[in-house]
Amino acid sequence: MSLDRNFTDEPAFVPYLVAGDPTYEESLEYVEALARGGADIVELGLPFSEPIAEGSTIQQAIVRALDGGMTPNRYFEFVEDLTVEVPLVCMTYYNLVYQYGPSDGPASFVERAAQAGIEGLVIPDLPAEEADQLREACDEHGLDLVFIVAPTTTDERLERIREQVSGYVYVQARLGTTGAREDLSDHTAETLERIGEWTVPKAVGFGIKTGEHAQRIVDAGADGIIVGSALVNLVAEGDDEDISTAETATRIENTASELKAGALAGREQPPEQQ
Amino acid sequence: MSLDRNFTDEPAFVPYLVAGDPTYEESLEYVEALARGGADIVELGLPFSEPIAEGSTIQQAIVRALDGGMTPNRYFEFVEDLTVEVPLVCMTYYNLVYQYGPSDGPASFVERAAQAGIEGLVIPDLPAEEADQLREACDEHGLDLVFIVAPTTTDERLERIREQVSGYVYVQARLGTTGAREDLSDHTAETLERIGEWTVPKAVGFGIKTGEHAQRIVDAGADGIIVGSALVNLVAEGDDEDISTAETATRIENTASELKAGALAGREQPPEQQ
Amino acid sequence: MSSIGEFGDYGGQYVPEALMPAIEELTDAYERYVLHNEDGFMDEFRERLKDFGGRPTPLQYADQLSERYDKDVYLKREDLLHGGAHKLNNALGQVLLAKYMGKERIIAETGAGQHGTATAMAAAHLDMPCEIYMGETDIARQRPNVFRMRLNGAEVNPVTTGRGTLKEAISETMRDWAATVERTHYVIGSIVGPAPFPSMVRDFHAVISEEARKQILDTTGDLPDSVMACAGGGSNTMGMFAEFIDDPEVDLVAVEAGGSSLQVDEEEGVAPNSATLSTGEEGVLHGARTKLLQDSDGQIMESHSVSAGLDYAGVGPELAHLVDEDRVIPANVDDDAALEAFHRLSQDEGIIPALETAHAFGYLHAAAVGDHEDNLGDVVVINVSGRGDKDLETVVEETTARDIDAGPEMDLFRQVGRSGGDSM
Amino acid sequence: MSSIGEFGDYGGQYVPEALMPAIEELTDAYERYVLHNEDGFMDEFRERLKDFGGRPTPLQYADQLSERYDKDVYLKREDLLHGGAHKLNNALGQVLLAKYMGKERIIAETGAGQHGTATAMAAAHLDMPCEIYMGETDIARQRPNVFRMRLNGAEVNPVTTGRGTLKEAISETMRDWAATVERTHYVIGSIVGPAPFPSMVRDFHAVISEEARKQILDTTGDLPDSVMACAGGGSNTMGMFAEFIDDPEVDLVAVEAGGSSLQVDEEEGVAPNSATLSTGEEGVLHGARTKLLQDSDGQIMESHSVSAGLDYAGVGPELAHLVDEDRVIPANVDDDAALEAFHRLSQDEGIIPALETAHAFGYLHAAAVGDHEDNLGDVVVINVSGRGDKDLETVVEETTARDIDAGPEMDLFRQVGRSGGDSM
Ligand SMILES: Cc1ncc(COP(=O)(O)O)c(C=O)c1O
Ligand SMILES: Cc1ncc(COP(=O)(O)O)c(C=O)c1O
Repeated sequence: MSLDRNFTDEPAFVPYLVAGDPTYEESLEYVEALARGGADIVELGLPFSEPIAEGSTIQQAIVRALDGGMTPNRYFEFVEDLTVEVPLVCMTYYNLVYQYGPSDGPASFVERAAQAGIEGLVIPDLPAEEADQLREACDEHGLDLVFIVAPTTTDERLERIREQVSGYVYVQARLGTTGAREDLSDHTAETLERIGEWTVPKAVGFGIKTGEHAQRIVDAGADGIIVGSALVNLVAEGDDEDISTAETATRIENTASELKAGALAGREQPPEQQ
Repeated sequence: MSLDRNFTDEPAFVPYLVAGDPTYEESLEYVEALARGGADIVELGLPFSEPIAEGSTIQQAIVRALDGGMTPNRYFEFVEDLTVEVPLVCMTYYNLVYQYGPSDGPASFVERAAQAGIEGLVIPDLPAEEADQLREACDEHGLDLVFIVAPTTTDERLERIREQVSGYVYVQARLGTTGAREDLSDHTAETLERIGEWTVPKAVGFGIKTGEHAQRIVDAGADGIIVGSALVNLVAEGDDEDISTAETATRIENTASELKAGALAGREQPPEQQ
Repeated sequence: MSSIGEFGDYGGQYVPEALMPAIEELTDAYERYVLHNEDGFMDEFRERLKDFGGRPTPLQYADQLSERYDKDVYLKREDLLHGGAHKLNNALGQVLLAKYMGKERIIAETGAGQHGTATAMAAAHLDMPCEIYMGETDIARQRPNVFRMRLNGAEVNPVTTGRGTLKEAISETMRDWAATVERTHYVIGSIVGPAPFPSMVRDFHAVISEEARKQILDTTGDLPDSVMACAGGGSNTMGMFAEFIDDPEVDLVAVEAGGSSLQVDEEEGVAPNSATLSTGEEGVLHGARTKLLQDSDGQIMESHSVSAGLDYAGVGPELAHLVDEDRVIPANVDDDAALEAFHRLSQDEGIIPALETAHAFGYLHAAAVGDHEDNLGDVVVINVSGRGDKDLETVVEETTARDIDAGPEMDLFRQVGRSGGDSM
Repeated sequence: MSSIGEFGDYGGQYVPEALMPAIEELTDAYERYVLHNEDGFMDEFRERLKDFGGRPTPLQYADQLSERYDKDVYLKREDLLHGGAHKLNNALGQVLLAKYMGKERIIAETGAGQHGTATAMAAAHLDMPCEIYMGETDIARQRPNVFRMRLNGAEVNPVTTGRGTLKEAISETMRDWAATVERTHYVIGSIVGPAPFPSMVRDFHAVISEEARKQILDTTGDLPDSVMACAGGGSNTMGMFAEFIDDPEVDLVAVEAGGSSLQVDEEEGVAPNSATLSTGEEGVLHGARTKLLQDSDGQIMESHSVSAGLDYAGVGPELAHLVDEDRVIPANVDDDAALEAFHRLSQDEGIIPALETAHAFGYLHAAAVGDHEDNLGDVVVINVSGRGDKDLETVVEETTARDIDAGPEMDLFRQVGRSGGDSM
């Protein structure tokens, strides 16, 4: 059973939060809020100390989660503590996957992830070339291995990624690190076209902030949208401004709903000005 | 008429002060005090901005005199204003001699000095090798040109100096710059011996502070003693501690008397412990 | 699995997909220009290293140290290179390569500021806009280098994440690169990062050992018994070792920062040292598999050293491999011993070394006075990787604070200097 | 009148008698060791200059300046010499000579601190105790150099007389020498002082033009149109000119500090410049007849320059003579123009020059953009007498205070740096 099942009927909404941000308990609430808000898959970040692909919003979330005591083992407990139905994808960096014991290499991590109920992995610092071992372990334990396709990815590399990818392909909307932006790059449509005939669903991420963004992206041909920083911002605000957990959870749920609605709208009709 | 006339009867006492230290008027008083105290010749410093041969005591005196407005022309007026009988020797650095107008070279300075009543010159930064021009001018105007003999002076150099010197020879008691010291170098006797057969009188300076020093130096064979810093110190104290000019003049006169007495004692009998 | 830039178990290319095309483009350029001297690239590089950089640098016999240790100690004087450290070899090579590749903008990270200043100088020399990322902690402790980068026209971007040292600066520079990769070249400052950087940076620095090997043969007629260099990322180290690797009779010693202790504080995630080769474990950081200072989960630890340029939790993959292969001997020297060695070299030889460099001399001392089994043999070549001008304030401060015997009294001049400085 | 060390009307030996024997001894040693290479002195000197000092220094084609001025501008890179300035040529020569002469102790004066650091380095290298006299004002504005001297094991004696700059430091060192002359050698830092210093210091620095003349001939096949150097005392200047003196087709330009104005304040005894060659009058200072900044009585004036190393009221007698003979063209550049030139060279060429050196580039600029009649011709060689690390704080401060256009924004880093520094 692959994650692609969640893209079949309607455009999928794939939100991201960092597990344990800002605390274990609050973070549980927020993930459940995502589910209530209509998430089709949740990308759940396992924080790594050197998140080289993240912009400052997610970097700070990672610092909060690490300060709150999040570790790989706590992360798996966290996943087990979640009561949501929606499939979970673990997003982290390769060193944490690689170090997880007892065996050398990524196998132990994948085994434990599968056992906790994780259905896929996204490892931003692991290009297709270096992924054979992890691919093998994922296959063995029935996990999808999601890869990112960037605006700069060459045709040759697309082929390599196509061979490795499963579950869905993460289409990076623009260059740079993660982070909510006002502008949306033109690269999206182009990239979607270049991988048009891939059978794996195409989820677009990096910089999607509003329902209207979501609508436009889906309209451009995406099978789903990935939203991280816009949601992480709500967690940060909740933490900074001493907003109650319940209130923040509500905000997260509402934003999730708006984004999901935007995605759905994208499939039905073109947005006004495009 | 040469300065050596002042060394004939008894050991000569040759005190030094900076003209215009700390003010023109006070300085006049102090020079007169020296005369009253028994000076046989007075070395009167014309202050130069870079007195490389002086220790800090005389350096500071020079700064005070310069700050008080002393210049070569004022200096000559100063000499003219003095009412003392004792012969005066001008001690300064060569640049002031050299620059004095209107003519190029040292002639104008010597002419003006002679006119003011100066009877000799000591130029510490003018070795015998560079002194031909000045020697000539001095001869023309009847001034003595005093040279310094140092503990390091070689036999060869002694000959060169002997050819140039007149009035008296300034025997530098020890290496270093001017300044009153507790210890007295052994070099004095040695140097005096080396120039024993010179006909010009031998005055020893550098570091003589007390009557007892003076006595020992004369006992070692000196024809005279030169004392600078010990007297300049009294001027400095007078200035620093707001002692009245009259009182400082008295102190200068007393110290001068003590030094003169020491010198006389040196000729008469050996000091106790030597 | 790709075999580009693999050193045994180490190396590889662990970077975001967005950067992979640039890495491939760079690999291609490296092969063409550097390895095959296409368009005379290497000729121009060598020419500029000579005229602008001041190569060759001398191999100097150290009279006083040789006498002190009863050995023949030779100093490879990279401190005389323009900018004051070996760093220019690499910076000039990469900026020139970026130019050949048609890039329009240079970015770089810096720890001690030496790589940043070298890059800023090279960029000014070759007329390329340049931005440098530097941790806040390092900015504070290497102020003269910050001024120098600015004076050379580079932007200096303070990095405030983490402890504000080299590790964070590298991460931040990678972020910039990910956003601007098409027109920007990232000049990595050591033999770290994804392939082809470790090989390329080594090749640019190999001129050090090319010269030194020839110089020592010309001087003594023989190879040395040991060759030593300090190691942060390991670029001066590999530069110094490269041409001796195939001389098995020559011991190669890489001296890392022992910091205040080799003990690790797992709780705080802090290693009070940067002794990666001696104490690190295999992992993946900043684009490569290599030895790392990490906790049991794989989180990277904050490293520590009195010397900003050694203060890094990783190390070049090739060096890690050579240590595993027993070709390179890993060693380390603590902060105090490095400071002592700093003063010893300054006073004995009239050469004020970088604090990084001082670590190599600290080990020379320890080995020569018998603190280690290895006594390094009779003829030792040490790489003086840089000069200490950038470290003056740190050394004065740390020498006083730690009461290092060898240091001269400085109080008078700290005062005078301070009041002079305050008039700014 | 003695003819030793006479340069036309200039030169001579105006020192206290106590020093004359030492001067004679030195003259003898100079003739034997330096002029006749007795005991292989010059061979050892050249060898140490090479291995310890880093000679030869390159002659670099300046790409950006050449383009900017539509001339071929070549840089003689004395900034790459160990210690960061030409000064080591002389310091090493004299300390080595002192050793050959059996002296046991070295003293020296310093203005910018470059001669002091060079002497301290040479003394450490040759294992000689060393004391440096430095004016208080200069100590405050050249703090890094004070640290460096101390680190090299030298004593630094602050001089508090006068305005506390080079002139006072020289006088004070002469006083020390007068007291200790038998076992002490005084390493004068420029081509000033009594004979044989001006000739000897020139000879030690002549290696600059020996190399440069050969290098430019090798590169272009021809002699340059102009050769330029800044001039304080004039040692880098004469070093750069020496081998070109007999090439009448080569213009030699000595650029002094114009300070804030060429106008003199006789009342205060202050010349707000150090333009001795352009505005000075013949006189006697520090052992030699030469051009001086003095008032009509012959009192020496306080000079001024933003650059401590040019801030001197005298100049080498040989240079004064060559100006009178019309062989050397005297020029000057004011503080602001020197600061601008400092930034231009830093940003255009990636070379941060000493503030002294920047004066030469200030004149290059003025001449090239047509501010002077002489446009220096098509091929210009400039001596980069030193690097600017010692001047960073001064430059940051003065650039901000004077609002020099060419300077980069520094406020952020002045803050960060300052707080870093304050933690000392
Ligand atoms: C002088 C010097 N030596 C050594 C190093 C360490 O770097 P690497 O190990 O790459 O040579 C640095 C880094 O800044 C440095 O400045
Ligand atoms: C770099 C540099 N250039 C020039 C000078 C001026 O000295 P000189 O005129 O003797 O070369 C100095 C003096 O300190 C200096 O440091």
